[in-house]
Amino acid sequence: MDSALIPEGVKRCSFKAFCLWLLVIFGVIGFGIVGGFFVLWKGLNVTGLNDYFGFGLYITADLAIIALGAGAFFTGFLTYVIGKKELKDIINLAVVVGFICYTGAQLVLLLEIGQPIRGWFSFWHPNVHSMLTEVIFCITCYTIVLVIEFLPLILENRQLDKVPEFHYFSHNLHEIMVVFAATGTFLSFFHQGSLGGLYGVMFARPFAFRTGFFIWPWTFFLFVASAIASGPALTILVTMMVQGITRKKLVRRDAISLLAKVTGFLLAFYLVFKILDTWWWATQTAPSKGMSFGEFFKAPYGMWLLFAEIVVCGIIPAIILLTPKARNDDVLLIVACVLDCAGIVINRFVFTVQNLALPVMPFDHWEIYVPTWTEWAPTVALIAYGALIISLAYRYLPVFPRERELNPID
Amino acid sequence: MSGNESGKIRYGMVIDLDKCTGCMTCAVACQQENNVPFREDETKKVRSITWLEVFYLDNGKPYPEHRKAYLPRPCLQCDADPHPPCTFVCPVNATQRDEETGLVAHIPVRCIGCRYCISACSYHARYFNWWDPKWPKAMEEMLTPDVSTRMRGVVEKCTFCVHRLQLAKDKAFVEGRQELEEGEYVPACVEACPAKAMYFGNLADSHSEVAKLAKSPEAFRLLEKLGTEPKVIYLSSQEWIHKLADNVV
Amino acid sequence: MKLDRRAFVKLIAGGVGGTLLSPLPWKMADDTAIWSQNWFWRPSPERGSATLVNTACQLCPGGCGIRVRLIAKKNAVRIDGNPNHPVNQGGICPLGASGLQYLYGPSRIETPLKQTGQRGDVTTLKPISWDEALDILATKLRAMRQKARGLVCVSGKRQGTVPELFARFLHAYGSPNYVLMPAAADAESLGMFFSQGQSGLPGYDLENAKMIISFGSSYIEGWGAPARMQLAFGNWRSNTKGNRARIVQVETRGSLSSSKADDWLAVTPGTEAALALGLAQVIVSEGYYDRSFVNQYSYGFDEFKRLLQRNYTPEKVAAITGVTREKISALAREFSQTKPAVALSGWGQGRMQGSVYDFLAVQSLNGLVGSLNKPGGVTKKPSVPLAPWPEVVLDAISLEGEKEPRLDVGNEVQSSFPTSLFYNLVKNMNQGKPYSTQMLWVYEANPAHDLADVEPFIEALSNIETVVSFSSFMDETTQLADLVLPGPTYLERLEDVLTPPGLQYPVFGLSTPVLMPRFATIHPGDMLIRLAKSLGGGVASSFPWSDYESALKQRVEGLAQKASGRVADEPGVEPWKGGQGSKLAPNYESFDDLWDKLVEYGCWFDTSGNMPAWDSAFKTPSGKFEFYSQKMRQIGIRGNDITYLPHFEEVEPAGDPGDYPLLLMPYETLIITNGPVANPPFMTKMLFDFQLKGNDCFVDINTKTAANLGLKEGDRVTVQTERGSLEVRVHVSGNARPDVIFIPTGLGHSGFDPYIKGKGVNANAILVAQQDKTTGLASWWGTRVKIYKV
Amino acid sequence: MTGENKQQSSGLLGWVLFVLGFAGALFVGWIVFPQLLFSTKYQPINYNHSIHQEEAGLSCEDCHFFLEDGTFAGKPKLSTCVECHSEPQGETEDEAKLVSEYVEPEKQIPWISYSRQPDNVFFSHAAHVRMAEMECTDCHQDVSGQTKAPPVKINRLTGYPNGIIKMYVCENCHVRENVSNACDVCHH
Repeated sequence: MDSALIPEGVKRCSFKAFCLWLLVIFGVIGFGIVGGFFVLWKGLNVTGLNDYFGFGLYITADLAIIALGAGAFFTGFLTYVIGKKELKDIINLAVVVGFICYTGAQLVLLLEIGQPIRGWFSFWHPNVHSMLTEVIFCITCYTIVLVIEFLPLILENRQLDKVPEFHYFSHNLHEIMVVFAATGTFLSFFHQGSLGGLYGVMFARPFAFRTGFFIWPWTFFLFVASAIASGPALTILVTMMVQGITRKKLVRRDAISLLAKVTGFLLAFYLVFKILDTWWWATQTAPSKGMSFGEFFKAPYGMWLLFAEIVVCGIIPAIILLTPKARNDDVLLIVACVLDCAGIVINRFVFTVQNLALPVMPFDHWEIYVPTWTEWAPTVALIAYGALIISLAYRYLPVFPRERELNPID
Repeated sequence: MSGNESGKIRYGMVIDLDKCTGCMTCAVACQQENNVPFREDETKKVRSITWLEVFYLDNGKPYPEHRKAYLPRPCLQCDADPHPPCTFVCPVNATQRDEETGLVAHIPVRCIGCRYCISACSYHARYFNWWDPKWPKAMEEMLTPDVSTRMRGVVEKCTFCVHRLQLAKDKAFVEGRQELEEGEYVPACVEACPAKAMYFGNLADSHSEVAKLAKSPEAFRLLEKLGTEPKVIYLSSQEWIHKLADNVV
Repeated sequence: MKLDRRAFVKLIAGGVGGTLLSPLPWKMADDTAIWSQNWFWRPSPERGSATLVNTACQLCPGGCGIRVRLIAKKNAVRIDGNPNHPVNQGGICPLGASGLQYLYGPSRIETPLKQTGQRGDVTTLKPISWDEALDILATKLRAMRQKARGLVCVSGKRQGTVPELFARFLHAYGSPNYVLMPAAADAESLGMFFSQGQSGLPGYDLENAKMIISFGSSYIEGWGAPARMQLAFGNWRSNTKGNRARIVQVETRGSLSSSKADDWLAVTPGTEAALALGLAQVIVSEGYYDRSFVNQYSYGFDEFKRLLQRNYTPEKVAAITGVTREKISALAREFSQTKPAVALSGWGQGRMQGSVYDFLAVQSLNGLVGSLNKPGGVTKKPSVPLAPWPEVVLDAISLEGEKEPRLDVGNEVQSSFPTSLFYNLVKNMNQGKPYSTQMLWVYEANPAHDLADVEPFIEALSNIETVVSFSSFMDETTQLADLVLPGPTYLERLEDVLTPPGLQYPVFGLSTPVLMPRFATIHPGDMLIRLAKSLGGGVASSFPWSDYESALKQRVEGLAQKASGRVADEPGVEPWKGGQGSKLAPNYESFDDLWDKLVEYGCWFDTSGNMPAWDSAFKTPSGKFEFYSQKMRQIGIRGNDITYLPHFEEVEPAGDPGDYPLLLMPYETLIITNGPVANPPFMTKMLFDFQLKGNDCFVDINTKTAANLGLKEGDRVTVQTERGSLEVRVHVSGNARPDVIFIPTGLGHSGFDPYIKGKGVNANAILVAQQDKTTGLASWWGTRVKIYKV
Repeated sequence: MTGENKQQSSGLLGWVLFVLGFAGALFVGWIVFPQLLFSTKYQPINYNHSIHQEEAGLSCEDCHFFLEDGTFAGKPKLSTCVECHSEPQGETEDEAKLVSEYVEPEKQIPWISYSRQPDNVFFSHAAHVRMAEMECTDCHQDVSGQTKAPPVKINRLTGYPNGIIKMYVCENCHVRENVSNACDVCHH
């Protein structure tokens, strides 16, 4: 049964080894499910959240993985809309990663809201002024797009492909993929932006608030930029990881290098504006709200976070990615991508948690947020969920179109 | 309210911190009036629901120059145009400002508990129900039917006892009046204040007591610079208290 | 005709189409939305028409008029202030507003209980019937009638017809031991007795005062009648009414009363009286005193003056109190020149006895500036003109009982005091001298928790055969009782509520049952009448009424006969505004009319216009206000000249300064009740997290002292006095004087419900009462302490 | 040919099945579903409006009136009934039940409401009847002249009677009449 499902002409590890690997993954996922069940059953009181930290690890994780999932739409955009054919090597994986990120984010979102059974109210009674409404609508639509993008790959499974309807359907989907890529790009652009807008519009929260353009605060654009500057980095990282684990060359190096180069440019582009924004925020926006820049940073959420975000996880990876020699070195490339991804996590964390730790009323106090295991478990399970989907996809679907070519079985 | 040329209503509160004795009757009256739940341990303040919270202020000086004051903080019912920070962000329309009264309502049964509004409010005026509210069985008899009880997983906050507005209006309607007299609608905290340090009325009516007090040189609002336009105004003759009203760069 | 895949798909497609065109999905979605909002286990309060019922609050002696909002005439959902009531004028205090949490509280006692096992074991307190309970009590009382003096009744309530019935019962039964819980009122009453020759308590005309100096009283934190004080304070701070008054607080701790005053004098602990005398010295030596009063209506001024000049010059007082000479002089001038001005005494909430000399010092200051019995000054709290009951019928045993020495009297002299001396009672009960106690009744009091220096009292209980509690709640004393006879709560019973402490005009509040009693409780008044009847003889004859209501009505007839006074039937009354001699025309025609109106409005009051004139006010041997008390001499108090004059006595706190380097002082706050009931959940919720965190309460320590001791905010520490030790946490605060640690009272309950049980510690357990040798009063104010990290 | 035929017949069959599914779903959705969704309850006493109006000469307001504080009394309390029925007036079974089961033991009659709103909804009768001068029958069924108390249909899912006014109805009318549609006008 197992071997019948594996694509033709490729080699996979033994079913036993695969099962063992799955067991580990299911262990982690099981732990996450227990945590999630606890939250649903007992309520959010089992988390570290409180009236100071309305948002915490769940939202940080959500925002981070959605940003990192941007690799899907951006790679799609480059491949189908711009026409960078060499990225076809990697586009399937990018879609899978995007699918993981978005479905995972929605699962966690279900835990995060206090009344999950009313979650659908945001469609039933939407408030059009809310950035969150925009986010929820766009994410839902884009998840559907990702499912559609993922579908042909699933249908290319050796057994499924034998069903003529599926075969034609998947073929037809391939034909019109450019439409979905474009739709995805549009939707993604907006919800990545809205996620930034989510914070930028909080005009009573001096740490998050930003001036902006028309109805969009600068964070709107910065979040888009940071997402596309880090999403592809995750795609590269996952590719390198799969290659490392399988000890195979699955994607041509020039495809990876191209993506790395583009990422480097985007990161540099983002950083310029991020630094400008930080400077404007520190010298103009914050003082206009009565706050000095120094007040924003206090232990444990000190200035080191800003340094880590912009210099260590921003400028350094940008330099690596923009230097052809460096990005062609696998180790340096991985370091750069890891830093890039870490940078975006810090960015989302800072906007989510540090923003709320800050006392706005002068007689108020700093609070520190400590997540509990019920928050960690589902968050970690999210990564395991990613590993599960990628493992299954890699084993049973032709994720890497050039695998056979690059790894001929003798 | 009478004497108001424009007919506009902006209900607001004035709290005289010089008169306030820090007795916390306002906060107790509020809990009673609005079926605010309580638990055995309420000392984790970041999870304790107090629609009207009392903040502790001090001048930061050592003994015996040390001075303290208590600052009662209901929901400040921000009048920012076009939206208060909180209603603006709600994805499900669970919170809105009534533009005819200026009152910011929150409807817990509509709320999905995303807590975006909690994050958006700089005054910590919004509270999440971390637990299902539970009362000792007998105490369920002392719950008022005017305010519905909430459930776990939703946000709640001070409404300026808007149900009292409805009760006052009902009374006026049955008496054949369309308009309310000043003082007919007063939130529970204001009514209970034994030092008469709290005032309530229509800020848009220049003849009302609150409108006059709001113009006093002793008047200030919290975090004026944020542009939230709160409709709760504080009075104090103490310079150190004024300094705590807003952040200074 | 095979149902192939395609056909099946079409069937499904048709079904989906049809479903979408039917109401099913849409109605389901809508109903699901409603269903998801229901949460059936959440209480949904019953609706019904609302009514407001006026009654009187009895949670403290403050005498507020309250309104209870009833839904469908049965569910009480809110208590707020009665706007017609002159004392609180619609305002209320946090405790009063929490009253329903007592009515519906989980620590209510539902039936009489009998201890069937070891005393103190709550699980063996078993429910019994009322007949059985009263029978047990009557049997025991009959059995010990020959030793009637062995019955002691402790009342936490100082006035009203029910406490009077208790006193009457003991009198008729033959015991002299009706004892009041200790309070500042004991010192005040004694002070009035010494300086004015009459028992009674001070009533302050604060509404008319333009300057107030408070000597240690927490004037906005529970002193006097709390809601009335808040109201008065609001008026003092009023810019619009022209009522603005200047407030000076003399207190060691940076309390709210200190912070809210115009001026705070942070004196050395326990030296408030010295400062009062220092002010008196300046006023006297600079000649600012009221000559007409001092010359014509006072006695012993010269002796007083000599003492002042000798011991209380600004230099000396500055050394004692730590207040600068300049400040003392300036304040003295201001106080004597601002008219009217008044000085308040009574430490904290007035819950501790205090020294009679402290009261005399402050009262002399009032005398010097002519503020006695004058508007804006201090007078004797007027009594409510109730009709008397018939005399107690004494039989042979009770006649004998009248001659027995009181257990709360420490020596011959004290037997003529018009006050209870509770700490003597504790001592004598412990020693069984001059005779042993067989039975202890505890009414409206929780001495096992609320008594400062509580340990000796708990020890004394072991010598007593039967402890009877009349409490409605499972408090600490009730836990130690052998028999519990629960009364209804104040919202379920009829009772009178008399003029609260410190008020200058008479008030008669009527508490009426606002709803049917929730449990089968019996009114203590009815209980006593029933008990008396079952005992027969003189006791029965002394209780001729069929029930408590008729006993009460008999007394209220006195109001109907009075030509002045009104039932509070309209808002905004100000009985202090009329000036001297003012009268209020009654708004009732007959007793029945008065009673009906009292039931409806809940309160009768009269003006403050009856302050006695200087020539007739004082019942001293000299007929004058006595700076030098001849009364003290007369009743046999021995001592030197200073003994009879107001003076400052330095009290050495208990404990070796070497072992216990710091001083521990208790403090009271309005948000933690110290009454016989424990803090309600509404109030406990409002405690700051530097007052209560989890189950830990905090002591306030000065910033520098904490640094010296290496203590940080939130550190867990042990505070230890020679009486014992408690575990608390540190709150570093600018409110605390260096080397003094402040601990809140009212916490640390082991009884009551889970909302208060085990929260914080009971400071009373480690305090040591310092008894004044002459008066027997606990003039206590602090205990030496050491503090170290756990 | 046979293949074509087969295809045709199966095509026809397909359409028949489609219509069948369609009609079946419509039947379930319109007829069966409402039956399943609601349960039927009967009033504890079969109140006869007609007899009270015609023979006792009562008007609606005698039992359904406003209180002084502006609230609406709704369904009458037992005390209203007792005014006439302390003793039986006639010989009906329901009246006998009223007297024996409720009047004598002084027990309130547990009337089932036809229009009970959820507990977070606060409908002001004063605003609608006194200010907007609406007729009772604009929202409530007209029971005058009815000799039997109509049964109450209760929604099994929500627990509310089917007669309750839905929020969109309130909102539409408020929009038409230019009245505030703010949440706190009705919800607290």
